[in-house]
Amino acid sequence: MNGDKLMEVIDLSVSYGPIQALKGVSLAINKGEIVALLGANGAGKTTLLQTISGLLKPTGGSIIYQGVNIAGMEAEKVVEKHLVHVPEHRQVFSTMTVLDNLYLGAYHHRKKSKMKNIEKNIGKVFDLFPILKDRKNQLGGTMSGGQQQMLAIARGVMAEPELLLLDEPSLGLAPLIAKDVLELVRNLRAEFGTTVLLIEQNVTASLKVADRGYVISHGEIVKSGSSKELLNDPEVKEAYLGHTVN
Amino acid sequence: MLQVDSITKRFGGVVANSEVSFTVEEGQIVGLIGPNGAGKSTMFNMISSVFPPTTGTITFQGTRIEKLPAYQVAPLGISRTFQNLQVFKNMTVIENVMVGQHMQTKTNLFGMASLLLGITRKERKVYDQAMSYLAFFGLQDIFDQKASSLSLGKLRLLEFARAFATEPKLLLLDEIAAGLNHKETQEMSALINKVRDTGVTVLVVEHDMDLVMSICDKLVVLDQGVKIAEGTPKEIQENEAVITAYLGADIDEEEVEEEAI
Amino acid sequence: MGDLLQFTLTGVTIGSIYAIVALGFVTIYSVTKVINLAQGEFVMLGGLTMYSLTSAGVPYLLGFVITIIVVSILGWIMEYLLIRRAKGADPISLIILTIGTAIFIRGIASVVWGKDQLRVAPFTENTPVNIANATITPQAIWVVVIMLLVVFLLYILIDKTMVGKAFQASSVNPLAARLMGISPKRMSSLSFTLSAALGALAGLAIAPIMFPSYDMGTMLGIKGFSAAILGGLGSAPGAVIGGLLIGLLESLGAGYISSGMKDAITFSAILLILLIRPSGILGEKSVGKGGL
Amino acid sequence: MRKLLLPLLLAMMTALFLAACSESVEKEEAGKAGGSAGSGEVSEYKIGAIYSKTGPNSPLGEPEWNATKLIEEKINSEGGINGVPLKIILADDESSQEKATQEANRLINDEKVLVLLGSSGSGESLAIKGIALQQQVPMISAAASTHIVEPVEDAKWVFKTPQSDRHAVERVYMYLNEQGISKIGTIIDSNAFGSSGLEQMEALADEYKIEIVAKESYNTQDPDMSAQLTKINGAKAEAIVVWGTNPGPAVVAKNTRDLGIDLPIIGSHGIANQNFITLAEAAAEGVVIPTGKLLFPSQISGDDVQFDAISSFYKAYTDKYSSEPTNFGSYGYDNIMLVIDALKNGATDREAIREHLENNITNWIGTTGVFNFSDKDHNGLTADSLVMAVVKDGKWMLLEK
Amino acid sequence: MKLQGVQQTKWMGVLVFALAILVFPFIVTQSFYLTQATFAGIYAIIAIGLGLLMGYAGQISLGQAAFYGIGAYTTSVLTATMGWSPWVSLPIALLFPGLLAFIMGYTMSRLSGYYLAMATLALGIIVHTLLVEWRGVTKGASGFFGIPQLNLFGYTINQGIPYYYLVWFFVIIVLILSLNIVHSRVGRALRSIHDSEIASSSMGVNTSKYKMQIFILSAMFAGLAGWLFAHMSYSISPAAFTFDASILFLAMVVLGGSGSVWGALIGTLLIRMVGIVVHMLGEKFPFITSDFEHVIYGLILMLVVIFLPRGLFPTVADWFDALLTKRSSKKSMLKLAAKR
Repeated sequence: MNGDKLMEVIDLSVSYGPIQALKGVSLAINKGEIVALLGANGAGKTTLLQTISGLLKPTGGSIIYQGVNIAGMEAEKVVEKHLVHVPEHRQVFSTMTVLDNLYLGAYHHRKKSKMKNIEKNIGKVFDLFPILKDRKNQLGGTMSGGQQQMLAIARGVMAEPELLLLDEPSLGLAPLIAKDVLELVRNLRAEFGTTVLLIEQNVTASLKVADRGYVISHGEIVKSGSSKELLNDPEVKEAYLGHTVN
Repeated sequence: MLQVDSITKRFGGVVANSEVSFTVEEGQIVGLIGPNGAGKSTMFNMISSVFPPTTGTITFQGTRIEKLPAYQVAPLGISRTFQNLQVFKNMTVIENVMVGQHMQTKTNLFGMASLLLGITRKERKVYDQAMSYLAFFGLQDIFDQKASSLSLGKLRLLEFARAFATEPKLLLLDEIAAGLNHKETQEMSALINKVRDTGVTVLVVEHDMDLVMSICDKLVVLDQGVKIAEGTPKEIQENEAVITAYLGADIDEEEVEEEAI
Repeated sequence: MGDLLQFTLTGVTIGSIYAIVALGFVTIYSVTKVINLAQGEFVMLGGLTMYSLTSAGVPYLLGFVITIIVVSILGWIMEYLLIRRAKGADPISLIILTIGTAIFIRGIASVVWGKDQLRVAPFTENTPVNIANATITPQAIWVVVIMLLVVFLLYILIDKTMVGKAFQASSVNPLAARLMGISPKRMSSLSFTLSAALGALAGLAIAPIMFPSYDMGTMLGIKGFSAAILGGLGSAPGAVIGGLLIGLLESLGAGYISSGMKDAITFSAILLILLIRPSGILGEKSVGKGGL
Repeated sequence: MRKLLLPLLLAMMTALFLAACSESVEKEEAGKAGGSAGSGEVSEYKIGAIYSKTGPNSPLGEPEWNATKLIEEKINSEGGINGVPLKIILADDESSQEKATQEANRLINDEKVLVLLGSSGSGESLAIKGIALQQQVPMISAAASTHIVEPVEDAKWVFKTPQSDRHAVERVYMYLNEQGISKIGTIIDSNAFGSSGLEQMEALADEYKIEIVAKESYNTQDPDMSAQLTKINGAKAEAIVVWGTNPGPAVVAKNTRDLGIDLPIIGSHGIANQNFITLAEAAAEGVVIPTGKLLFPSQISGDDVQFDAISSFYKAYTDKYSSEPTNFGSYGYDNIMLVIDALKNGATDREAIREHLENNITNWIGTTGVFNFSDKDHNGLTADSLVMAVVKDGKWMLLEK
Repeated sequence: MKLQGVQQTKWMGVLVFALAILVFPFIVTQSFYLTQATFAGIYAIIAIGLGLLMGYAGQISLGQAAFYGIGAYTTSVLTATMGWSPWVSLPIALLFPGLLAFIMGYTMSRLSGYYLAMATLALGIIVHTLLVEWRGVTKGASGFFGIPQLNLFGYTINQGIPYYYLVWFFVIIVLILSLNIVHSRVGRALRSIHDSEIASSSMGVNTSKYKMQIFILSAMFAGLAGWLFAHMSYSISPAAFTFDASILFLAMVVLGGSGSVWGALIGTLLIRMVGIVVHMLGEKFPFITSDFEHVIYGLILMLVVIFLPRGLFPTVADWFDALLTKRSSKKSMLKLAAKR
């Protein structure tokens, strides 16, 4: 908790029509941290990520990223700041090849960096995900769920993120691969110094990877703390499985 | 009453449901739960015939329904609500419910066109019936408001009322409490019980565990498209597989080799 | 036998024209899911602008380039002023919007250029070429060449460049595209600009063959739309196949059955094909939700 | 709530309509004061003319419109007809039957005109014909179709001045006979003009011993007609007869030459204009058509009975307008001149004008031809009123016999 | 019987409208406007049908002129060529378009969206080509002529006031039929399809059956309009039944608002008025030709889709509703209280 603040979310609110999905959420992420966002389905985790990356417009509050308020900024501008969102449900370009998906990940710096740099990144990504190399000419939509998830993360990595928003990366993955994915998150930090904000179903595993965590419920942050604290908190369990039946 | 037998559903390369089987007995409230992406909504959509399963059968009171179009399933006595709210927003509250009663009268387009004298007695009857449904769900005061002007809580109630107005034997409720506050959720629980007491069997998909645990007679738990548990709420809460599914096991200690998908 | 060859050559020429127009439809559709029924009007503008430029003494090649630029700008304006503002409207409204635009452009053109048919000189010396008892004019060869060139360039653009990938991406999954830094709005602009340029090119190519006039766009628009639908919306190879098929159906229908009934024959064939393949010959099969 | 709204909207609309009408009400009052439909004292003779000034038929309607205006001004500057000024109400039907119907109703019932002239197109003329017959108003059409005046029992009130397509076809067949050609391939525009030409070609074929070996057609906007022409060539035709208006025949001429087919091309009076030559360029050379003499007034010999009429009209027209009158100008001219003839001779009500036209127009010299109306013939022309023209060095030239 | 909160036919509105129709010829006596109004009535019948199709079945038809043309030619051939009475040919002139719609709807039931639009466009072109080419029956492109006039109790229904009343009599009938459909159980079902097809089919609404029925009905309305048009005119020609005509019908519906029966009617009247206004301006300013009419139609279509996506009538109706509700909210609250 003593690094530079990379991003600070202050009192953020979002509504979908009559539904208020976020009710004044505040949190902060320091450079180099891995932060987990926990909570039951429908609690507002995905909404928070989508608002940070610009897919949703907040109704109030601010998002200070690298000293600039990016709340309400268009998603396609946000990514240019190396704030990269790997969305829920993979969202790969299903009718395009794996390679094309990866190239598109690097779309926003197609001019600045030469193609060579992109090629180099693709090489690195293939090292991280050998399966993608084998299937580089396969259409995204024809791969299995797990492979699609890897492609989605790899595509995010191609954007050279400083802050990576990962929405349920292990969703639909076999446990062993899920473990790899989470380890990869650590590797990313080790190698590129990437900061990560992570939503993860697997509470235990994600808290093992993360430094800290926030618990969100009904659109509000209800608890925060170090991974260790949260792991042993009975309320966390209750947030997922409901009150104990008598 | 409802029998789901080894249902598998694939979308492109992704398997949403794999060999899922379970049954719903008459008069029960059954909950279908599971973490995000478990395939609950897919299963729900197949039961209500939004799309057919890739393989497997669904039998309702002896009739195979997995390949019927939705409008033919409804007359058998299955009705549903929608997670993402499919109210007819350009219609009034009572009109919404009257569409729900569609199957209870029979006149075709050309017959209707020739009724030069306007409203028939039938229409009046339907209207009065709709009013009583609204009263049942506590919506009678806003019967003439446009659906698009309602709050979320009222919209959920309206969907519920509309589905109930089809006079179903089996009612499918898809995240009926999503987005509701605590008090509204409790009211919803009470309503579901009240509906069951009229003799309607209820199948719910729900995220709100408090609601599920308090009203369901039986729970079916899906994870990654596969049924991992079935039992009473208490059994489920203590089921290791379920806890793992929701909270995640510590994968460092538990080497699982199976390729899930 | 000589007749068959002649009918085929004619059919390919006409079909190539339809194919270029259809590619314009596809370019816009595959990025924005809008069917632009004003596409024929771009063709008309191409032909008439070229007429004005050449009769004003502008050198041929320069006129060629200016025409394409002018019409492209009009395409961009159309997207910016109209389509962008109607985003989110249902397909019926969008069809009507573009029909309205077409009527509007046609009306303006009739005021600007009058109603007479005009003559534009061919690209090159136009002495017909004889191939085994059948003839084809150099301009007709140009039309086919331009069609092939357009197909090739589109292929390069879509498959080999970043912009092309971005085109595809924003069509396949606009949400993910935005997260990659691709602005669907800019892609939409670009697709209209590109498609207008294609229209202008078609107009340039056929102006020396059929005398351009303010009302030529309707017929070409309808045929181009039909070709795009027949081929399967969103598929560029489909558009070419659809265009050539309609051209051949027309010319063979006129040649062997009845020239008066050729439209009825062609459109009946289209209906029949749609009956068998409800989403066109190479229509996009839905890939599913790509996961849940 | 909407119950209130509806009448409100309706009231607004009615008000709008009323506002729109008020102007014409004044006009109507003026018309009544003129009382031109009745007998006795008249302040002016009111004539209605519907020509297609805009729309696809505008190349026809524009000269007709201009010619009509020209004559109105000329007559009135000369002090009118027997001291009564002529008032011609010109209306544009925009080449649409529906508009023609509306205008005809307006002119007959609101303006109470004595005679209806027009329209330019056959379809529009047929639409007006129905009204003229219902309302018993004499009408003189400027369109080609024979159906406008035939059968004559069903066309009591209807006359027309242009040569019928029957005459044009007869003239073409006469020419073919002269040339010794007996097998033709026809290619027509699939519009009214072309199909009515084909109808006459079929009807007259036996009489002139012509065999139609191929019948083809095209749509006005078709880019290429090679397929049809190949078929005609394959059917061993000795000449191609193309029946249409621009741009189709120009495409036909070009395609024919491009295909290397060197059969003679015979066109219709529909392309008796310079634009055809501009479009078809070199391919136009040698194309032969039947036409009225107004196409080349300077080539008409001085002893032709029509010489005076044609040259004076041509001069007046070209002096006033910067364009050629074309054959269509001559229809417009003859239409109004026939009415003036009737008025001059004291036929000043609808019935009398009709009687005059049917009975008293014999050897009447117009710019289109010499007219002989009778109760059996409301067109009054023969094929001789047409001459053949050929394109030579980029110009229409009279084809000497 | 008034059922509050349910869309019902406003009989007062129909009555007022019918009265307006009745008195119009007495206020506006010029033949020109009467003819305009007569044509407006013919088009209104087509537009109402098309409005039902677009607004309630959610389908577009780019070939509605085909049904209009078939209606007109059916009766022309039956009466002029075969000597039937027009009144006997009326049901046939409705049946043929309906039958074609049925075949079309049945075979094309797998199509949707743009593909369906394409199919209707193709139908329009095929029918138009047949009208031109089937010369033995239709007399070809120059048109069918000699169509007998209508007779009623020995009186000939001439163009002008008699035909105006005849046409608008049918408009009122079509209007009432349509309002009844829209405000019935079936109409509710159709409206619900528009909001959420998936929900309405899960209420047991057979969406494809209703869509088909509406398609047939709209074709029959167009056939009726064709019948009226043919017997008003002495001659008809294929030129009146082109793609352009289909587009004009679309424009009327879109302008008025496709989700409302009144909208289609009012859209038709407005489009006619645009024509009249341009015509009048053209008389004052010769440079304003009929071309401007098209420019304005185009402009209207563009502006309406962008600014009034629901069309003029529903939007204006809502403004009024809002205005009236604001003003009368206190009053109605009191009324409600009194009732209880």
